[in-house]
Amino acid sequence: MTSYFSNLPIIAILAPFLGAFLVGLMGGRKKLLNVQRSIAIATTFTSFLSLIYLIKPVILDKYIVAYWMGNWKPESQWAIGIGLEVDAFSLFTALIIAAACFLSAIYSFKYMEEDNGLDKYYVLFQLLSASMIGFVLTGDVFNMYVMLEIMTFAAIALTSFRNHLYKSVEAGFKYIVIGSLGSSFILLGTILLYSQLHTLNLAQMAALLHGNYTPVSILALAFMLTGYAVKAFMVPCHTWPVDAHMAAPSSISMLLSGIMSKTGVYALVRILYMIYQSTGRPEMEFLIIFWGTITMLVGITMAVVQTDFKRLLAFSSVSQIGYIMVGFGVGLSVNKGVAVVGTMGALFHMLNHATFKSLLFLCAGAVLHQTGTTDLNKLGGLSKKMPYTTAFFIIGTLSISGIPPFNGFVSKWLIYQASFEAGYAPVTIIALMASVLTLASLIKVIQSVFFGQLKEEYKDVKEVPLFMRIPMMVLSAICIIVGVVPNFVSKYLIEPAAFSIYNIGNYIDVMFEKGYAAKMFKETVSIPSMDYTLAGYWNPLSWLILFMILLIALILFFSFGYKSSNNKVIDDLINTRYETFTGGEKEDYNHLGENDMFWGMRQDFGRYFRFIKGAHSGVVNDYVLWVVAACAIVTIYLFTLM
Amino acid sequence: MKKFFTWFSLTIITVISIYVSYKMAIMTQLHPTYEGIANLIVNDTLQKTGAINSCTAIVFDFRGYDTLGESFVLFTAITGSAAILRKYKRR
Amino acid sequence: MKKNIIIKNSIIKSCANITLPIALILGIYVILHGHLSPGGGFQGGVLIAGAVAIVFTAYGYKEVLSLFNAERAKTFEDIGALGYVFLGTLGLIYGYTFCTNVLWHSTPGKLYSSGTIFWMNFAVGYKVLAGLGFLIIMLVSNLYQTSEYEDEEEK
Amino acid sequence: MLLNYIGSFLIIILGLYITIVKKNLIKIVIGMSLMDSGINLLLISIGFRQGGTAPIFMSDLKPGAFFVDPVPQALTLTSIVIGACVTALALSLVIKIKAHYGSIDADKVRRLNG
Repeated sequence: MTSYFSNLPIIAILAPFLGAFLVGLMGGRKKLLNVQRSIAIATTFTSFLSLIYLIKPVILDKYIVAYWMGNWKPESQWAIGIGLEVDAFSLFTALIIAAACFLSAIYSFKYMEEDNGLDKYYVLFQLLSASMIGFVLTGDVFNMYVMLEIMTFAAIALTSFRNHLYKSVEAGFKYIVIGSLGSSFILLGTILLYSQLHTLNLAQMAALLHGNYTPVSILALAFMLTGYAVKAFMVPCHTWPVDAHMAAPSSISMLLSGIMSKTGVYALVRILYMIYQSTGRPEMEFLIIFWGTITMLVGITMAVVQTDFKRLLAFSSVSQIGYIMVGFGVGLSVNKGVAVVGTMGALFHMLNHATFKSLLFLCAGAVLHQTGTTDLNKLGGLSKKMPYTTAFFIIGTLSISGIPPFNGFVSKWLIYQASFEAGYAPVTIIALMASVLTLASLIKVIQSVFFGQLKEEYKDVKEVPLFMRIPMMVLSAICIIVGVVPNFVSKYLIEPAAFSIYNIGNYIDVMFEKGYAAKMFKETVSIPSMDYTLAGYWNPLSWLILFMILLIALILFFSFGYKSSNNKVIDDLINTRYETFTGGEKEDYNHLGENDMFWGMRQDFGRYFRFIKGAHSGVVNDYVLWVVAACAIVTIYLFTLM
Repeated sequence: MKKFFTWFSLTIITVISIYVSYKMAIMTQLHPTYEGIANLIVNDTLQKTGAINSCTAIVFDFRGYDTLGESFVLFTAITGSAAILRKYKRR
Repeated sequence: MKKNIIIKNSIIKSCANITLPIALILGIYVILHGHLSPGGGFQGGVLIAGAVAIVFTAYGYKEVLSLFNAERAKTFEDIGALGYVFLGTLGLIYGYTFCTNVLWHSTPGKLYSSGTIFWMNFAVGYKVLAGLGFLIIMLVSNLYQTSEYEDEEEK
Repeated sequence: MLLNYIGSFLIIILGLYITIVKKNLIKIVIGMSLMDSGINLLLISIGFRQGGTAPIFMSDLKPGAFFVDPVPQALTLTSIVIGACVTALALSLVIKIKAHYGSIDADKVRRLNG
């Protein structure tokens, strides 16, 4: 209930910033390179540590840290300064971010040793980490925008860091066009809100906007939703991350996919749950669930047809964001018991996605570092040469596809349950399908990268050095531990975060004074009654059996699909891979890899796949058009229904 | 298809934004002077910060943390440009 | 290799000779009087960094390289940013929160008034002039490099 | 202020139109920059009040004079700097794209597709 004063949040934000300037001051001297690396590790660790010290007051004792910049406390109940506000949800996201940045800093120690200009890499890396932490800890809408811009620019520059590759530069350009379009939408929404409410503080906006919707604020909502959807990879705006993840160095892909998408999700949750207080609005619930489902479906179907390792992982990360958004969409439901399950599932999936997607990207980076390519058609049989990486990758695969002993199962189960109980049964079915397809697409990767026959040119490949293995080890340990003791994690991390999302009145009161929220809402704000009875009601063993049955059914489906299409007259003559199967062995060994594992399915749904692949045309203008069209559609939807 | 979507979305946004600007103009007419945080800031500038220019007082004092972020944006962009334009060499 | 991107003639040169000192002095004035008159650190810094652009337009690339040291400009930018962070941290040292306006406050209207605001203006101005100057030098120097890539595979 | 709001929205939409339709990468950057300008204009217009003066405590202020809203002006400063940064980064990327692809046509810069 009461606020809590602490300097730790600002230390967590400023440590990497200061580190960035120190590294910049050293310049590109080769002697100091190890010092620069150590500074990056030390500063990210400092911010992680200072956030860990906040766990006790914020998560266990349920205080909220309110920190007014420049000592400008609110006067006459108007927030004149900028305030940092750390509640359990912010701290939860910030902890994920800081931990991942720390692991990524360790990983870059060896991974980035072959590039030049490493001082710039570390400057940008620390700016990226600091701005992400600053983004989630702040309580001011405009400050969120500023931090978002630092984040975007640092991420763009890091995406194009290996600028001798054409793909890095192209991905960077697409990123900056679409990313700054999203940022412009966010700024537009922010200033429209300012014109109505004359404040920039998050808590005060929530207090003033309660029951006070006007066309101005609805247009602002549409712009902000689209803008943050760009940052969170929601579907019509998901085109930049795919290119960026593919082109960036893997230590950065990990941050982009595992962590930066979470900042977009965080902002969407803050907007929907806090500023606009849409809890209990069925139209908003439907919008978010529908959007999440589309994201899930398009992401995973695109992932199945990819032939590049990192691009496939990027598309699958788009589909995972769909799961998270479905969870948060259910969280807006009127039915409190179901809503809590949805929110908890989404929060749990945020944590889990950060761990297993980071793990998968680090494995991809390990393969890239040792072999020099991520093309699935060129790789093969690395399991004997890189046993640790193979093991970590299999752990990641099983987690992401929700196989019971691992962590993905817990969160996915919560989301299935929530969406089913909220009355969205088709969404549950699509989510199950997407989960199976995730497993399928990653099995394809395992098949064509780690198993199969070793190719000639990779005879001398070695296991990655220890510095790169440590982060992977930590992440896979987290995957297993969270999967084994989900109740512990859910009790001490997820439940406080979910509670703080719903406890708007307290969030506002802490920033201003006791009773301010009740005064503005013109009604008493009750502490939300959280009903956790539905959450965690599952039986892993029976679900394992069900999953086995599903898997067997899928295998049968694919084998039948393959046989039936084998007899068809194939109109797609350009597909030369077909010859591998009909015209004998093309290579001296039959390498059952690449896309051919799902050849039958691709043939059966050929029209859909051709359409969706053609839609991702690679032209920047089209991608911009998608974002603008999404904005227009959201605008129409909100104006007709609100 | 592309043309249709272009004109459709741009028309929608234009129409709705003109409607919203109309509403905003009405809102501003209701309050001929500023209100909210601006009111307090203008009243307190001289006593509390000692800066004659309220705009600078906001930029460097009330919202000094934003300016910190802003200068970091510039720093990031410049370092980023330097990183992008550098000559790539392999060790 | 495009050598003559800008045609240098005497009109541009003499105009530059007149405008350059004015731009520099105006920039310094705007930075110093940020809390008293319209303007501030950013605006003044941009004005001063415009000097690089003026020198480039009038005298060409080689003169820019001989006058300005790009590496040093980069270092100065770091120093400016660190200075800003240090001024913000003064608030913590005095026992308030980050970015608090401490130091002395004399009569409003004097040059040395308004506490940290004056020094923050200075730090930001310094940072911006160094940073933007560096940016212009870098972009200009890229016009004179021809680099063709044959799109090698990774690594 | 109706005209200002509509005008700035139209500039934003013009910027969007340029980014969607024009195929030259430099023109796309110009479109983004135009959008930023539109947003800055909107921001300034939101702060404007009829009859207000610049927010500086001059000695020759008439009694009854009042300032325009200074907060959006401070925000505009940030927004302008960010717009300039977008342009700088995007242009340096265009330089690199030209070096790699030999072209700045958006239809040719599409090797990452599907």
